[in-house]
Amino acid sequence: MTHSESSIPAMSRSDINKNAEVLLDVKGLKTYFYTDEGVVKSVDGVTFHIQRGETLAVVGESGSGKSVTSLSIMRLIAMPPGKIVEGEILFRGKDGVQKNLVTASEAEMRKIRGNDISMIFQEPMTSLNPVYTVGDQIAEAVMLHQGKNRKEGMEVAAQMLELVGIPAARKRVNEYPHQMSGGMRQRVMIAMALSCNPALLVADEPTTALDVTIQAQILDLMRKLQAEIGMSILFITHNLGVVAEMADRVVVMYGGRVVEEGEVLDIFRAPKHPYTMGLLNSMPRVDHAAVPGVRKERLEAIPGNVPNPLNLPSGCAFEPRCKFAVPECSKAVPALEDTGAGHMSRCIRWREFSEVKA
Amino acid sequence: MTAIPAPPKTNARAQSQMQVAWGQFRKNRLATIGGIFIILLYVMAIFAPFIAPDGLSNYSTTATTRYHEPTPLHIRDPKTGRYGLFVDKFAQTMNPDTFLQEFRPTGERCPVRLFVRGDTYRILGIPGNLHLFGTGNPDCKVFLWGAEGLGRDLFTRTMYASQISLSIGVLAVFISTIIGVVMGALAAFFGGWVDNVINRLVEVISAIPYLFLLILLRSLFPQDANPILVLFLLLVILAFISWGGLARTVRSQLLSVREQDYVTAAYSLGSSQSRIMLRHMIPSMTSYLIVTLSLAIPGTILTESGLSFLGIGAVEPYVSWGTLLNQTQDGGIASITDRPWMLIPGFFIVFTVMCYQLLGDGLRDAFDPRKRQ
Amino acid sequence: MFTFLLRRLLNLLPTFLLATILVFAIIQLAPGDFLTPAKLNPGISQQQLDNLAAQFGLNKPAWQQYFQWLWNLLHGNLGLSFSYTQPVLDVAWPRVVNSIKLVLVYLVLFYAISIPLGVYGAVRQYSIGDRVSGVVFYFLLGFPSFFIALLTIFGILKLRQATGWNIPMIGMTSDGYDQMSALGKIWDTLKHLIIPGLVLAVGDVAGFTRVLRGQMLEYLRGDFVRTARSKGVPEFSVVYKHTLRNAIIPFVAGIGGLLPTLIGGAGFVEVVFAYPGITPMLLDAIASQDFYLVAAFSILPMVLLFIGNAISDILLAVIDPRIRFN
Amino acid sequence: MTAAAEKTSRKPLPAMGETLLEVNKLQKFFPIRGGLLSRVVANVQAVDRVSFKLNRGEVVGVVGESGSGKTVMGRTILRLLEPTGGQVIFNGTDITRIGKNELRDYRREMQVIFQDPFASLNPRMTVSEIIGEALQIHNLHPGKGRVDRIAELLTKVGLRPENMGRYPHEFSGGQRQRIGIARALAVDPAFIVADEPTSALDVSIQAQVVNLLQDLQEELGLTVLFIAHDLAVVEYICDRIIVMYLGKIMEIAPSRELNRNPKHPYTEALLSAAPIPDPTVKRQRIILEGDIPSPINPPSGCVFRTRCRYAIAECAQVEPELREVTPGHFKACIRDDIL
Amino acid sequence: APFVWPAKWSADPASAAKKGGDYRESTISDYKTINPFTSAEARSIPNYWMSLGAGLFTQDQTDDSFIPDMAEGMPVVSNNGKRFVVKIRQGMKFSDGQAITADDWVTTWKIHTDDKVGSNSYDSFFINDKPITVKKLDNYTLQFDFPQQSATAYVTMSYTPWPDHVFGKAYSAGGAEAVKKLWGLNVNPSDVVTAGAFTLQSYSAGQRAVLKRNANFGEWNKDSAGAALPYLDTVTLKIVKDLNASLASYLAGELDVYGPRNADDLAQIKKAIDAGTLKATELANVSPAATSQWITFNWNKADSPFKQKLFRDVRFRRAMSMVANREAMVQLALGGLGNPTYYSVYPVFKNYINDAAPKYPYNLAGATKLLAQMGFTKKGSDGILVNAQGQKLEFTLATNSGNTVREQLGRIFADEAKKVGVKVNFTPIDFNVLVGQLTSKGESRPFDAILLGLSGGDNIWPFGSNTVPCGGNLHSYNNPTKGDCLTSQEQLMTKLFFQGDSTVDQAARQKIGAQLLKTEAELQPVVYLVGGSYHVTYNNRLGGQFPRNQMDSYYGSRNVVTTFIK
Ligand SMILES: Nc1ncnc2c1ncn2[C@@H]1O[C@H](COP(=O)(O)OP(=O)(O)OP(=O)(O)O)[C@@H](O)[C@H]1O
Ligand SMILES: Nc1ncnc2c1ncn2[C@@H]1O[C@H](COP(=O)(O)OP(=O)(O)OP(=O)(O)O)[C@@H](O)[C@H]1O
Ligand SMILES: [Mg+2]
Ligand SMILES: [Mg+2]
Repeated sequence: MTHSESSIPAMSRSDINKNAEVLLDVKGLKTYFYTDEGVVKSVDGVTFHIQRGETLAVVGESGSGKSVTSLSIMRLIAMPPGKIVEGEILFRGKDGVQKNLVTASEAEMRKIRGNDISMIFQEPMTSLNPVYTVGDQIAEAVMLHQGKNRKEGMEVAAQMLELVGIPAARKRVNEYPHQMSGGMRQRVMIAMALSCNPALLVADEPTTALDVTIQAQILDLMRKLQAEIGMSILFITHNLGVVAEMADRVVVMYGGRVVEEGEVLDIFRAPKHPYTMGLLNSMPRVDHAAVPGVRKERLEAIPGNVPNPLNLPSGCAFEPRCKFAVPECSKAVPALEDTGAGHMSRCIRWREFSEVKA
Repeated sequence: MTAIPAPPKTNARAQSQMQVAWGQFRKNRLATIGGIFIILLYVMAIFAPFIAPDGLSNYSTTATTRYHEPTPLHIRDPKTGRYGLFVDKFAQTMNPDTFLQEFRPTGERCPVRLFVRGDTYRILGIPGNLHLFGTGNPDCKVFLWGAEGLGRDLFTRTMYASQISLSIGVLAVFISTIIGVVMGALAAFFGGWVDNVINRLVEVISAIPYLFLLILLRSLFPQDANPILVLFLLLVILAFISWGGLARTVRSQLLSVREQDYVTAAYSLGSSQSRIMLRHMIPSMTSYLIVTLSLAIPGTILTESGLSFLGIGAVEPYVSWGTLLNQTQDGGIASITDRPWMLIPGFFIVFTVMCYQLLGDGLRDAFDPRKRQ
Repeated sequence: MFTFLLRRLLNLLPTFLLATILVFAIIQLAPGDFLTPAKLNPGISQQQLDNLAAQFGLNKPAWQQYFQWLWNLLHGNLGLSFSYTQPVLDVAWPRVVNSIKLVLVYLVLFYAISIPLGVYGAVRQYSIGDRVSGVVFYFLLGFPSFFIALLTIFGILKLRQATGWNIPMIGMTSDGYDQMSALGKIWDTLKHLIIPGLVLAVGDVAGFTRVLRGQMLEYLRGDFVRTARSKGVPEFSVVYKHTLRNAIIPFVAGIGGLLPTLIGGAGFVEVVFAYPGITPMLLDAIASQDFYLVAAFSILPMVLLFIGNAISDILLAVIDPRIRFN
Repeated sequence: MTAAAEKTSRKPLPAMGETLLEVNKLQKFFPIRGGLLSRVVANVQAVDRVSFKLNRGEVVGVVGESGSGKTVMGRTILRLLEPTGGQVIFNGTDITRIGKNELRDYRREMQVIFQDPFASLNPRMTVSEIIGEALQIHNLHPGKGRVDRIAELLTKVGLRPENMGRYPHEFSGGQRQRIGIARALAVDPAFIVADEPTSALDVSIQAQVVNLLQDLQEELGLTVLFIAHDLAVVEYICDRIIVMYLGKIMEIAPSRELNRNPKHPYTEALLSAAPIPDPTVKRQRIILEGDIPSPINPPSGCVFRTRCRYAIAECAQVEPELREVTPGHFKACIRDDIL
Repeated sequence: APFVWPAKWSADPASAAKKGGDYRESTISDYKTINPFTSAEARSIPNYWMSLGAGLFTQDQTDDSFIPDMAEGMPVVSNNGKRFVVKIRQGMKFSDGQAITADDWVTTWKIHTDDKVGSNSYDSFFINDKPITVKKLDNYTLQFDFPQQSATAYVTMSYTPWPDHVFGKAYSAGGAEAVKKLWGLNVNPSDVVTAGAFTLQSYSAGQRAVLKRNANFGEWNKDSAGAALPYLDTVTLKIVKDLNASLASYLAGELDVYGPRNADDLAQIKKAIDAGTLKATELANVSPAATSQWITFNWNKADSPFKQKLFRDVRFRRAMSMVANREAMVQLALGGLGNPTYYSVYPVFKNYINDAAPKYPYNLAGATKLLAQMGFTKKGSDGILVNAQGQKLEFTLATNSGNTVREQLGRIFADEAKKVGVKVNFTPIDFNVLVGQLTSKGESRPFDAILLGLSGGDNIWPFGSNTVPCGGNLHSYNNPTKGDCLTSQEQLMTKLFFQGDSTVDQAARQKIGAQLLKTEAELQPVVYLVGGSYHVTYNNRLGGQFPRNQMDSYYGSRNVVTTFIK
């Protein structure tokens, strides 16, 4: 039983050096899928960067291209039907050399994967290979990247399991995924991802499939580990609550594009894109008890449906659902504009929103 | 009220499961080719008596044509210089030195014409005597693909054989599918001892070597029973044996469908068991069944040839590709070296099985929701 | 595991009894008996026929014969073969061993061909190789096995005549087998087994390969494969270590049922290749209505089914840890 | 309302605010078989002696972790699963005792909406067939009227009637959920079990469906048992909330009360675990260690004690009763000295 | 004194013979046992291979006469030709070195005649249920007592003696059961003892049996040059279930002999010989085969008086013989290699063929005439003859399914019959069913007509004991409950059969046979169709086969005892 204080990471948000080194720089990334029905422009010109030690959250609706972006970074897009058609992914690995992951060879990528950049996935139940022990699976990465033998690998695995707080870790390295609960498995995933001390951890909705209580455990753990290891995290989610707890900066995606980007406080306090606003408003909040009188009788929903990725509107992708839409919006894709202090928005009416929100 | 969300504008066509599958299927070129050839084969089978120049069992006891070579079709008569399709009349002698049947043109020529009158037949009950091609002369026939051991035209026999080979597989599989589905459904639906008994039954039947079962069962049928009916029943029995698997699959499939939310929804609406069975559970099997069927039919065609190998396949005066191939097999090496045309029925089996496999594969992919975006 | 196997055995008992009754019933219903061919022999008198019928117990009512047999069976006695006048087990056992040898070689060849092919088809989906191998093996699938066997024998004969190589054509061992060294014997048998084994295997490759390919495709898209890739695991390892072992699981579960059908299914090939396996003997036994021999061969699949299921349960537990714990 | 005519033939419902449904010591165990003879060796105690009342017109939420028995309870109440024990008294009738035919009549009164909008619609049926099936079974609106009724229902849930001829896979998740709702409404039920109807939906769509449900409930005076594992959603729509853990009820309270003033340690932990979409809020978080125990072999005494930070030795001995601590606020915890 | 194998039996001079080597042959069915008393197959290991050269007398294929083999000389005959006293050679030894004495014959006889043993030779020791007795006069003298004169006395006496010290011992200790337990397939070969030229070396299930020379055999069996027999070291008998496989094996040189079945086989072998890939000799049409194919009509059809009358009418049966297009049958079903047959005696038994017996060869006009005499003058719309009562001339003809040749014969027969307006419903059925029908007894037997074939029998009295006499199992056309004859011809044939069977003098017997044959041909109860030809082929590494003119389907092409490898 722990009653953890709201964990104060060693390197809290405010400590982040604004001029810290850029670890990953994604520029104009376009990843398309060529399907029978047509070209799915899943990621259509995404640009963002992550600094060393920072947590960047990517939020957005289902199908907005979050996973494809992360898989593009790992170069794990199935080809065919997928293809990175344009853009650069610049990454500075442990060796200090900046590489463009879009053009790196497959062998180079294999060296980076699991070693410099690790990834954890949404589904802890299916993301582990059911026929190997968790120890084996953790050790595999260690053996691959650190030239260790199996025995040493298993030793590291046990240590990692201990690190992520699995009780009786020495015993459990020899267990199989199905012997563990979802929360445990997600811990194993994290242990595996961290086993080679990566510079960047890509977490694609790591807690979406988990119960709130387990989610809390995992988020807590991730924060603790980040503080210890000092890696950067690219945190993908569509849960704004999680974003609020985890992120330093936030990238909001919609229809394969970044629609807003900024410091987490700015995004929540003064969103500059109608989609972000809609998202914030449609979130039911459990904490209103602490803020009496906020309760709304109805949620403020975003009308309409998530757009069909095959057939995105020609202008602003959010225009059909936007209550602020003006005819202008459907003319052309709005540019991602800096609204000041690194807060970017892809809305032509962003200037009006500071007032609206205030 | 929230704004009524617009239904997606694209994809506006209402597509049924079948339509979707059809769309997917058409994209698979090999499968489409397989399907087209299957259709052609069946058309061929239906019109076999018309396509064939001769009657099924016609041969001569005077001018014997045992293992007649394929007769070359000539278009120009070297003597008269006239043009027109014709064949030579051959005389057969056995070379006492090589023991081979030798055919020498007699010099007589018989014109091959289209739509000639000849042997009478019935197609779908309609009598006729018109043949696509032929000489119209019973003493001087076209042996497009040579002749078999009694001197009967192999082309004709192959055509007629397709009727049995192609229909018996379908019919037997069809019937056994019904048995399999009903058994599986009963087991799934009633569970308990019914399930147990059916499972045991399936096990028992599949535990007995099927060769043995077939050979013995064959001898149980009354002697005057129509041999085709007997063969057909045997294949059904055989299919039933091998379809213990089907019953099991149906059972487990139905059990899993029963757990689906939409079935629960139907219960909660007050559906009766039979309604759920008919409206929800059985239709959920259709795509699976179509695919399994398309793969089981060629299996039965092959099995029939196996039965012929054991001498319990189609018997005179009926022929199937299996029996024809078995004659080839009986001839041993001689069939390959001295009369390779006897291999043609085998080619039909291979071809049909292959087409069915391609078709089945295509269907499987087409019905597989995972293969679709 | 043990209770599990025991339960399987218990489950098998009613099946077994039913099957024997069925076999007995059919044999009794079938016209004629073991002595029918003797009736056609101009040299055998009725007196002699009666003697023989009494000898084999064929003059007793069917149910008595059945219970007698069942009783003997419970005492580990499968009865006496009429035509061999020997205990059935002595007569049938060498054939069973031979068939198992063939089936083992078949299995090895079959998996050696179809696994790489299925994997290749999944990894290089829709490549030329995938399509060509698909069509070729579909083609072979369409051949009745007995016919491929004949073509093969012809091919070998021609090859032998052309080259003089001593390629084994039929049978299971060469002349002078008895004089060979132990290793020589194994090698000689293996040489004889490869071709029929291959003939059996190629007919089945298509089916299995296709399913394996589908299964592989499914797993290759799976989450844990993505995890493996994200660890930087080399592609070969992704395919063979991570994917194949999972994809193969459903087939392992099916091995149990495979064994009995294989023994029967190897049949025609055994006949054409003059291989001394079960089927040639079974066909003889059926033709001569050598009842106890037939009965033994119908128990055999059940024994094999049990053994096969046990093997696949064990194999399954080896490759799929999820099975081990419940 | 078109269905008014039929309604008269049914047993009249109690007045608004009166007890419509009473669940009494309801139990649902799933046997686990094993051993040589496939005997029952253990039971999954999915729902164990839960009792509560629902008033007509009320929306009551059920929350709890995955595996806590929410779905099983919902389905057992509707007798989609046969209860192992206990009673479900609907409008004065114990529906756990009645025969199949009689039950069919009660099916009209009680409906269910499912979590998974993909699995709950038969992919082979069109929307009109799906909704029409309900009408067909109970022979409602025969003939031409049926199409009108379907159109009406579709409009009610915010879909265009033109979509009637389409198949489920042509709709988005939110739209599919609406179809499911229309199906449930088709027979004019008095009581609906909504089993996590929004948890498979996007946040932006979730709000739409929550709003729709709320509207319909108000408009039709429905009684709703709203199952969710997300307290935040439940909070918005429900009058009262039931908190479940390992097949047992831990706490029942009006939603505002529960949120502000949880009396059970489990509720407290659950509330604190939910992330708050506000980066400025800093709060103390209670991390529940470990996972929910197995329902096959639940802990003795209080089932929550193994993860409870207030647990004392006594908790292992006594199974706490669900008792009223303040008016309308029930909890199953022996300690009153906490919270 | 040793038995000297006549030089005239071999095409090669004894001086050409070499010792050693392996002779390879194949068999289609597996061996069932090594026990001579339970063995039932024709060419079984104990009763053929291990009995080679072991019998009191042996038949000389040049003149069908019997000459002494294990017997010292011809027997002393007394008691009106019913008692034979035979002196056996001294110094003969079994393969295990034990002396062969009279006891061995007596024991062997005893065991064969014990009905609990179930020996296949049981019948041959009885004549009309009356036993033949064998007595030991002294260690080297045997006395055979026959209940009556017998044409086949020499055959009967020439049974193979099996060691008393093996079987006699077991028999006196454990009776029939003990004997039956001996020498199963898994017997230890060193326990197998024989008087014949070869003894068992090894057997592997379903694959092959290997026999090795009996070293002691050579002590009392010499070739004309005085060398010990047999020449061969071993005989390998391969079990090859498929005839195509055996042909392939022969073509590949893995077998020394092969029995060509038909023109296809001959052509394949010829081709290989011509191409030089196989060094072998091929002799086609050596003699007619010792088999028959026939159609029998059922006279016992109380349930269908019309058919009963029909089948009992000799004109009908003659007409049916005229319908059989034997020429076409030879051409089509036998590929041109065969002969029409008209009698029950196989053509290879030339001595018993009576050319004076009537034949009813293919003659559709003749058939039509005969049928018209019977009242079948009109044809119905379907082309089938009907009589005045409107009864159709139609019957069912069955044969066993799976036999291609018979199926073709039946087909041709039915097709030809149609030409004269007789509808033959030809149906191949299960063999066992067919035999059941054929051998059934009663006033109403369950078939119309059956097409079947027989083989077996000898050239001493080539009429079957259960075929010719009324009441016999295979008196297939007329077998009422009591087994009575229906016609005077049958009575005559029955009489002639027993007369011939007990006529020892060959010429007299042949005369009786000729009369029997003529009676049978006139009655025409069974319509004989065609017979195949016997072909011989062997690998040129073999020597010692019979001269060409001695080869036939009865005696075969060689004696393995005098066969050698070049
Ligand atoms: N293999 C593929 N083939 C075709 N389209 C694809 C493929 N993978 C992804 N897409 C499309 O790319 C788009 C973006 O998908 P992505 O998985 O990145 O969404 P997401 O933001 O991660 O959504 P979620 O929150 O549901 O995980 C979707 O429209 C999806 O249909
Ligand atoms: N058919 C069944 N057989 C056996 N156990 C079952 C069955 N259905 C449910 N259970 C068990 O009952 C317990 C309660 O399950 P239930 O589905 O009600 O949980 P839940 O609260 O709805 O969870 P979730 O939030 O994941 O939907 C679980 O432990 C589950 O494993
Ligand atoms: Mg995603
Ligand atoms: Mg649930």
